[in-house]
Amino acid sequence: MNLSATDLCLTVDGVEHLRNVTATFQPGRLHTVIGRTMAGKTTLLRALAGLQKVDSGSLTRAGTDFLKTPVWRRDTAMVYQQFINYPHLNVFDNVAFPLKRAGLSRDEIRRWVRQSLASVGLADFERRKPSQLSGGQQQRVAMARALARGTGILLLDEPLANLDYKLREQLRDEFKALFSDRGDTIVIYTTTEPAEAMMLGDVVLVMHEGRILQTGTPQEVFERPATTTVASIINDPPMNIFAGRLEGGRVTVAGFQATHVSAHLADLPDGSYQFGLRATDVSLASSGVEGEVTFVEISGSETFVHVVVGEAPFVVQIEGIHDVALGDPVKLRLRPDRLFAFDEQGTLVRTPSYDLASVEGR
Amino acid sequence: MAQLDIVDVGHAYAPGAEEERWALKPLNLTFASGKTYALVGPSGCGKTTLLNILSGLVRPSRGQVLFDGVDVTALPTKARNIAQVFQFPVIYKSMTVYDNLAFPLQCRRWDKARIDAKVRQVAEALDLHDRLEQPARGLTADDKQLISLGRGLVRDDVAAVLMDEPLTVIDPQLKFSLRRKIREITEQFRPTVIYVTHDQYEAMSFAQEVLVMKDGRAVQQGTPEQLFEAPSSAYVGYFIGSPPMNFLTVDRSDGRFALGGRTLSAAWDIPRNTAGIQIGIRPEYVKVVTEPGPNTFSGRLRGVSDHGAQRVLEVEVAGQLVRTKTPREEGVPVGEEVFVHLPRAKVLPYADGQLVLRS
Amino acid sequence: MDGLRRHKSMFLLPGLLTLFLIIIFPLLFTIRVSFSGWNVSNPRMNFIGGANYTAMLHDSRFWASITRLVLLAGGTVLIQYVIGFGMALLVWRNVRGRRFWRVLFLVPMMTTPVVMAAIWQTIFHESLGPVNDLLGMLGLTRIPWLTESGPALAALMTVEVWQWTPFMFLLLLAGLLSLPKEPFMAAAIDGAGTWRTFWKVTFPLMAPVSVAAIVIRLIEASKLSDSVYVLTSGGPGSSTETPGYYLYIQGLRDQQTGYSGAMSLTYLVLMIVTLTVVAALLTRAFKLKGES
Amino acid sequence: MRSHLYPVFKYTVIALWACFVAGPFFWAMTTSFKNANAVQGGPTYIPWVQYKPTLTGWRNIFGGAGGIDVIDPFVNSAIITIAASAISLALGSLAAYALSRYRFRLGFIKNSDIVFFFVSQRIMPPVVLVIPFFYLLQWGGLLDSIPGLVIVTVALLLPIAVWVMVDFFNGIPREIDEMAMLDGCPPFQTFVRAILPNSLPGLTVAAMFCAVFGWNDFFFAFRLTFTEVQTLPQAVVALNSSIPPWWTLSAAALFGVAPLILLALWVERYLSKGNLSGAVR
Repeated sequence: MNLSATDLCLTVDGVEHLRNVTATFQPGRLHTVIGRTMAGKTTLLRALAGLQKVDSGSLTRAGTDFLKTPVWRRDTAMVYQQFINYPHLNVFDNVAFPLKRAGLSRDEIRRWVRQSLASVGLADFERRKPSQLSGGQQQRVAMARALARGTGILLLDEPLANLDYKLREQLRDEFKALFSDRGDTIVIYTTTEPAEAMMLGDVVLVMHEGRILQTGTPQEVFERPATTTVASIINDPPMNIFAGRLEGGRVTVAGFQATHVSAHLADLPDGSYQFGLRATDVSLASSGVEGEVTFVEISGSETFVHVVVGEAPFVVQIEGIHDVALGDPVKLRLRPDRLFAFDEQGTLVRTPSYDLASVEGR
Repeated sequence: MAQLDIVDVGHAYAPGAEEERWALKPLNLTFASGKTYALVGPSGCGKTTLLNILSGLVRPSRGQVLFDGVDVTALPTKARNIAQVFQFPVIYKSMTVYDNLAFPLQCRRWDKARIDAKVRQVAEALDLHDRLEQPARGLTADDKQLISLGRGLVRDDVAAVLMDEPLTVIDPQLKFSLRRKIREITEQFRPTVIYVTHDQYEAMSFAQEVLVMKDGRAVQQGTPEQLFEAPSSAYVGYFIGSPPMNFLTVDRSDGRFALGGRTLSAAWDIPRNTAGIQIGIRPEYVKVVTEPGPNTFSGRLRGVSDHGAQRVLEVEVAGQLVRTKTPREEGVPVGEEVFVHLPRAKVLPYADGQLVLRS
Repeated sequence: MDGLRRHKSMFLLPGLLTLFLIIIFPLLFTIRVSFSGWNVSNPRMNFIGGANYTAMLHDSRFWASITRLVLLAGGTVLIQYVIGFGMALLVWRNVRGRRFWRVLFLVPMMTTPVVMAAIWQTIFHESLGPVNDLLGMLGLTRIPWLTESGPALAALMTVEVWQWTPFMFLLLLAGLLSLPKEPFMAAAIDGAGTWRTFWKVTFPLMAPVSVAAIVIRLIEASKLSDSVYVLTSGGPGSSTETPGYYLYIQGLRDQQTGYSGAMSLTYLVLMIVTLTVVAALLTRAFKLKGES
Repeated sequence: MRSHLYPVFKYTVIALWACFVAGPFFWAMTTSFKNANAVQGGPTYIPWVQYKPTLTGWRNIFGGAGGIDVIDPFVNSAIITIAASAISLALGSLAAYALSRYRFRLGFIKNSDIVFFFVSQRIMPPVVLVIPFFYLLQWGGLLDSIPGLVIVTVALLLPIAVWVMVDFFNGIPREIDEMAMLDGCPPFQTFVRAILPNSLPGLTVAAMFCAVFGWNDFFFAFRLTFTEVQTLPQAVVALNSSIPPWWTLSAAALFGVAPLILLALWVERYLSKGNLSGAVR
């Protein structure tokens, strides 16, 4: 029972929220929709749930016209970015609410609610009101309610976006376990974070300005990003994209010339290209392209150095925490063997070989 | 710019509560003049209480707050000469950008020419100079935050700038540029800054020194590098870094440590008389290798999590889970049987959750 | 939430139709009757053209009552706003017995205007009322409150202020209580004093509530007639007559139904136009002060 | 810096205003225990000291000789207020919910215009409405009856209910409705099960305003009921028409305003919780 969207379009006040969105969502798989804020992810979920009318296009499930099915009969559960629960009901009744509507018996309701609350680690909070819970706990209640009913479609709209960094990390791991055996539920999960999309998704859909740019397994999307836009969305920090020339398999960018011919680029015709290089494939070195440090960001365990070379901005990712002073001149080493080549319109033409999955650690 | 000292300051919202339940347990801290600090910790850790004590909104149940050696514990906010940037942008709605920046100086009855020069100088630094005559209410949230900061910077004698989660309501797209701008400006004006956040990313990116708080206690104070390389407690190891630090229980025999029967050597003396020793090591430093060797232990690959440029591998070693972060290009080992190498220099000893390093 | 067309009408229509049906007949009736000569001796719905309107144009008593209403309503609402805001500010934060004052200051708006007007009539009684008694104790001359036009207007305004300042107080206090703390902290940090804080922070933040409260009160005040009926019966002469009360005399007491219909419509249209203009002006004026 | 005189000034102002607010009640209270002699003797304030208190006034309002009986008008007023408030709240919250959640468009008419239509009915002076209402009720045989008065009172109260509830519903996240629908509730159930239980503060405020304006209405009752039905304000004002028996008038007035004064106590609770704020904006 696939859920198939074809050419969904929606324009509100001159802004195109959905542009010919075509996608098939399969039972038993988790689909992550990744895109920046305002990419149309939420609109897509709301359209699938029936909360948002579309201008044109079709939506079918098991041969029925889903667009004509009212919200309350769509067999769909949703978890919102904001922690939405019924404020007047305690945790137990919140989770029981959809079950009561479905007409389950008292005992069944109790069993399902207990099981569902246990799975999100809230077994001891049955009598609390949502307002007496922390943000993370509130989102767990919402999860439990969505899971308890066992709907055919489960939509999650950036469920971790409003949580603390550590809680996000923790819940991401919990979600992975929760989603691992959802039977034949169609799960669709939106996020802005590449790591989340990659680690949770069976299928990744990359969305930008209302369009779906690419659909594939996490590996496919990450290793073969169809366009520069996809490459920048699926990488965190975004992939460094810069214009350059290729002559005889040799790359020339302002101030940088590959010393080695990169094998994977050797058979490409000479000409102008856009090149992409991940932040992990650029490093600070004693010799190389000269640039100036404009900003340094530190996550818990990585240092991101923002360097400007001439006019072109680069991000360098270094493992561990390093003290780099702003305004310092630095030299960058770019790895030619890791270059992605895109044509001038931004379409992928060559990718570095990642056929290393079977190679044991070197 | 002033040096701020917190002397034995503690606070309980409910009077007469036992010390264990105080929102802020008594502590001593020094914030040096002209440096940037971040207070970081989960909600309810006491960081906001501490900030409110500094700003004068909360009067501590005990202890003293000193600004450049002067006791200000009993002084109201108004008399403390601090500046504050709030979570939600606060501007004077009825005024222009110019008047917003000039307001603190008008309150201090500076003369017009002096105000004008100062306002223009600060506006220049904030990139607001071309919008001075606009009504401030029409600005975007990130620009409003800059105005809040600017109202502190125009007063050249301000003791400290307090920032309370200033990026919370900023659009994700704009967070990066605002963070960068705030950093640039503080480097230029060098005020004493105390920045409160629950986000380790913000804290580490912004501050010269980070103070990790938990349950009303200051757990560790140090540079971002110190927090990463030598977390003083298991909590800091967990809180800073993603995935968190690995902690493994080790056996002890003949004054040596062993993991799963194999000797584990480390770069430190084994602490005496400490039971229940755990070793901590960052996932970044754990290496998956193909062959046995010194400090290398056999394990089973239990899970792989694809984060993109990195993968996180979960390996079970001697019944305990070790996480390691490996670059994508290194691939995933074939088969379940793997070896993990724990570099001698990166292994740290913890007893009862506290770092027990003696050098 | 679209695609729910059937349901949304089911929610809206019962209320909308009820109000519409209750209101539409009186409106149509009034329009029609204003073109008829319906009066006590000839209660028929005939057609006499615009005669009622022509007569009204020359009815100086009507126009005087309109002018009086504008002054009365404008004046009392302004006083109510100033006192209401002041009292709300005083009991907003640190004050002993806060709850007691708040309840007490709300009480008058809960009471029936006509009933209290009857009490006020005894209070303003020239010889037996306590007001003149108090004036006497202060060594001042007694004032014929309800029998001389100036004092009668003052008495009427006093009653209005007493009755409805609490309403202003309620709305403004609720507004104050919902204000965020941060702007006040920011002002304290910037070194602003009490006065500056009020004009630069409190007042601009309260602008939307202020506009709403003033407009609501103006709407209610423009209907002023009950208290006039009880307190002064429009007297002495017609010196405290409001349009509402004059309409009552013409339409109900003297049963000049057609003529009062014409005046009713004129009064209604004038009120709607004036209040719309005032609301727009207030919004503009306060916008300059604050609110986006 | 604040001067030391500020607290003195503050409490003086509060006390003066409190005297002004409480004055009429104090006067009515003291007068209600007087008799003709005490009143005719000029203004006095303190019972036992300045005059000898009697219960004449209070006896008179409960059917004593030469007085009235306030019980029947009280019951009438209560029935009318409660019925009209209930109808207004029910119809008003349904309409307010629709206006807050759905988009209506009829030519140039939008949601805000419909809200304005409701609220603008407050501008209608009762004196304009009362003559047509007279004929309307006469035509329906409802003149001088409780149902008739309930209908016209609804016209007074419905705008208030809509005004308060639209603002209140706008403050409830739409996601709650959406979630209820996803959880299997059709729209009406969504309203009843998910929204109404969360609307108690709003309904309370709306009910309070309805009660105040319903209970205190005088004009409609005055012109549309005569002998069969008399409301409390009518009964009190009737005492005022001839030579005023001040003691009876005062007792009746206090009796008439007492129920809503109790309401003020309750309203203050909501005020401190900040629940009213939504209704103000």
